[in-house]
Amino acid sequence: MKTLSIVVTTPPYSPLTITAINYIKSAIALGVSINGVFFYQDGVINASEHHTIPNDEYQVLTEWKALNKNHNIPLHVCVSASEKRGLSDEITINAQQTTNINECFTVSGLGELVELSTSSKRVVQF
Amino acid sequence: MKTLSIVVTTPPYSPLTITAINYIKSAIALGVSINGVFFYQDGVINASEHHTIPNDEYQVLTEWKALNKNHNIPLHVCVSASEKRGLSDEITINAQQTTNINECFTVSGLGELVELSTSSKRVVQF
Amino acid sequence: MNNNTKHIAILNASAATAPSAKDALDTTLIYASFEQPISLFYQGEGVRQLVNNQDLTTIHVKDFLKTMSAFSFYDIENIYVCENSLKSRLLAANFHIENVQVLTPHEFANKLHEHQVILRF
Amino acid sequence: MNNNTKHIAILNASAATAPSAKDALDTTLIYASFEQPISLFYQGEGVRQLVNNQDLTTIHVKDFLKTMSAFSFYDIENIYVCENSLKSRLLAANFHIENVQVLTPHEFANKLHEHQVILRF
Amino acid sequence: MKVLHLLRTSAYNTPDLSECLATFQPNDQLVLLDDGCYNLTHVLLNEFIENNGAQCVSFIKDHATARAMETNSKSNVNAINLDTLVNLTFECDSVITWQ
Amino acid sequence: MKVLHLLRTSAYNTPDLSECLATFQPNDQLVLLDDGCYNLTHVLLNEFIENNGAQCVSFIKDHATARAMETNSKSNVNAINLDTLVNLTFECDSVITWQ
Repeated sequence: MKTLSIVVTTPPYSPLTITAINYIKSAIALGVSINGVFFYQDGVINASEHHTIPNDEYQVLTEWKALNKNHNIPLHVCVSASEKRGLSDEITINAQQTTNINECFTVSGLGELVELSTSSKRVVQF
Repeated sequence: MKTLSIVVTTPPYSPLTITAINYIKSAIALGVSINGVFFYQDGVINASEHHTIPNDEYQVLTEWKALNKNHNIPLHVCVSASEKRGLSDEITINAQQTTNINECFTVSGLGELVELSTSSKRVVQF
Repeated sequence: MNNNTKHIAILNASAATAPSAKDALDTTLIYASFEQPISLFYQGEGVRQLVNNQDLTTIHVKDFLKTMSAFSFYDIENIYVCENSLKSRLLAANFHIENVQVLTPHEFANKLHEHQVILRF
Repeated sequence: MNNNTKHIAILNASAATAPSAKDALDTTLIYASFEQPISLFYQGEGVRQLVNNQDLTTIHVKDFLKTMSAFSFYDIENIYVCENSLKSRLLAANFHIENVQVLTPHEFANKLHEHQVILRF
Repeated sequence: MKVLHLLRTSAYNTPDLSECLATFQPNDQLVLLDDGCYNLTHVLLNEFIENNGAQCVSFIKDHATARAMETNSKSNVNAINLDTLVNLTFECDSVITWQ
Repeated sequence: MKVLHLLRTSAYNTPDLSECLATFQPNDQLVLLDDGCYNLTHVLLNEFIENNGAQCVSFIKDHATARAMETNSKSNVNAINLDTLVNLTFECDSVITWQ
């Protein structure tokens, strides 16, 4: 069984992120099992609930959501990298607890990267 | 009259941003009038209401707020660069209109950069 | 807008695939639409923005380079490219827009020095 | 945690002042705390992380390099630096941590090839 | 062990290609993707190919086409797609991304 | 017109120093700040200083100290602080930031 984990460090507005998504899609089509995607550094911006990309451009968030929902790929965002960039699932707005991270993403610690590294045949950083 | 506008393109977690702040403080101390700071590219992350920096590290947001409040320096964040990074003063959470941009910052278009360029003796990009 | 017109230079240092290339173009068009005299400089990897026959749609990126054909509409006529940057990349002076002036590094530096505001992306 | 132990390499390519240097260190310490065999490689500008007498507090940056003195506590004993990267920067092998092994590019490449997971920051 | 090197930057902009080649060993594979395709005409890569042959170097065809590099390059490096890259990932023992 | 060049990156990592020097003219000023201080020992800068003298080059003292570069460098380039940099900003006619 070919298993793979992916580390994404590039933001949603970079073509480098499109490459990562297309690589994952190819891997799925070839029967590779994706154990998870770990978003680190600027990669965490992909998980932002509110980032907007013009309609006529590649919709990165839509693609990540589809990978999560249609292929059950866990999407982990690093908690410390997120907090540095204003992203959190525990923010308070108007005295209400809320989140600005899309629901398809799980806020995780770096320990999850260790788990993904040891449980997968290959780790590829994008 | 020495007038200056500053363009900041670096994020709050970069030492490059600390340099920009210290340069502005030096300019103020020397009697230079700062017409405004324009945050562009990753610079807009400085305006995030929710970005967190550990207590024992340099508090970039606190410094920007002080420059705005104590020295009346307008802090403009580029609207399109902000939206790409999930920052907006018109987001809807739980059916309520809200913002995730700190109140010391003004959401502006690139036209503001033109205004700052023409009204200042010098423009310095950081 | 105050009347103090400045000569603005946008120094392009990023390939077309870098997000900053689009930022530089947006900035250019805004200065132009506010009728500020603006010049474009392409140096280093920035020269790749001018190369003919690129097709960003192949990598699912919107082809914002097409917008550069509107430069003449915006009266953007000062477009300079560094000859050495082309040569070191084995690139011919074959561009997808008109009126690009290929300058020696010395001429390029001279032109750049005529501007009061210089932003580099 | 599953039992499939991997040999992990963190390849450091950024100077101490780059945010990614801190990210690399955080990642290193996590792998170590989960008792994964981990090796550190310093190449290119990354070698600057090891240079003695730096003082990041001068530029108001928290001196995270001090944390590197905890490497022995975490049993991180494989610390390699590329000799050519030092030489081309005119840097002496004068480091602020112990047990750093200066390797020729060939030895450096050999060691790197012993690892199944390689992350570069 | 056999390493798959993914190069995503231009050697005109970063030292990544040079640092990558410094760690390259005979059984390794080098794939140029994204801006790494700009290296197809770079002297460092061409010297490497002269000394080691072109069979250990590939580039992603779409990534080169997007950058008008496919026609610019005269080297006989393999044009591959992402499916081939996925297969290479498992044929090699580990991956280093130079970006 | 006199240009103030602010160099914030290391020539070991980016082509900024080389692109900066290509546009440099006799009355210009070059200030190394942030990682630009790493250039104090770089061959490109030292060649430039040999040909043009050290009086048109400065570095921010604190930025060099933080990086242990002040003692490493043997060039007699001016150590300045940010106040001096602000003054230079107005003594020159325009500013280019290389970062």
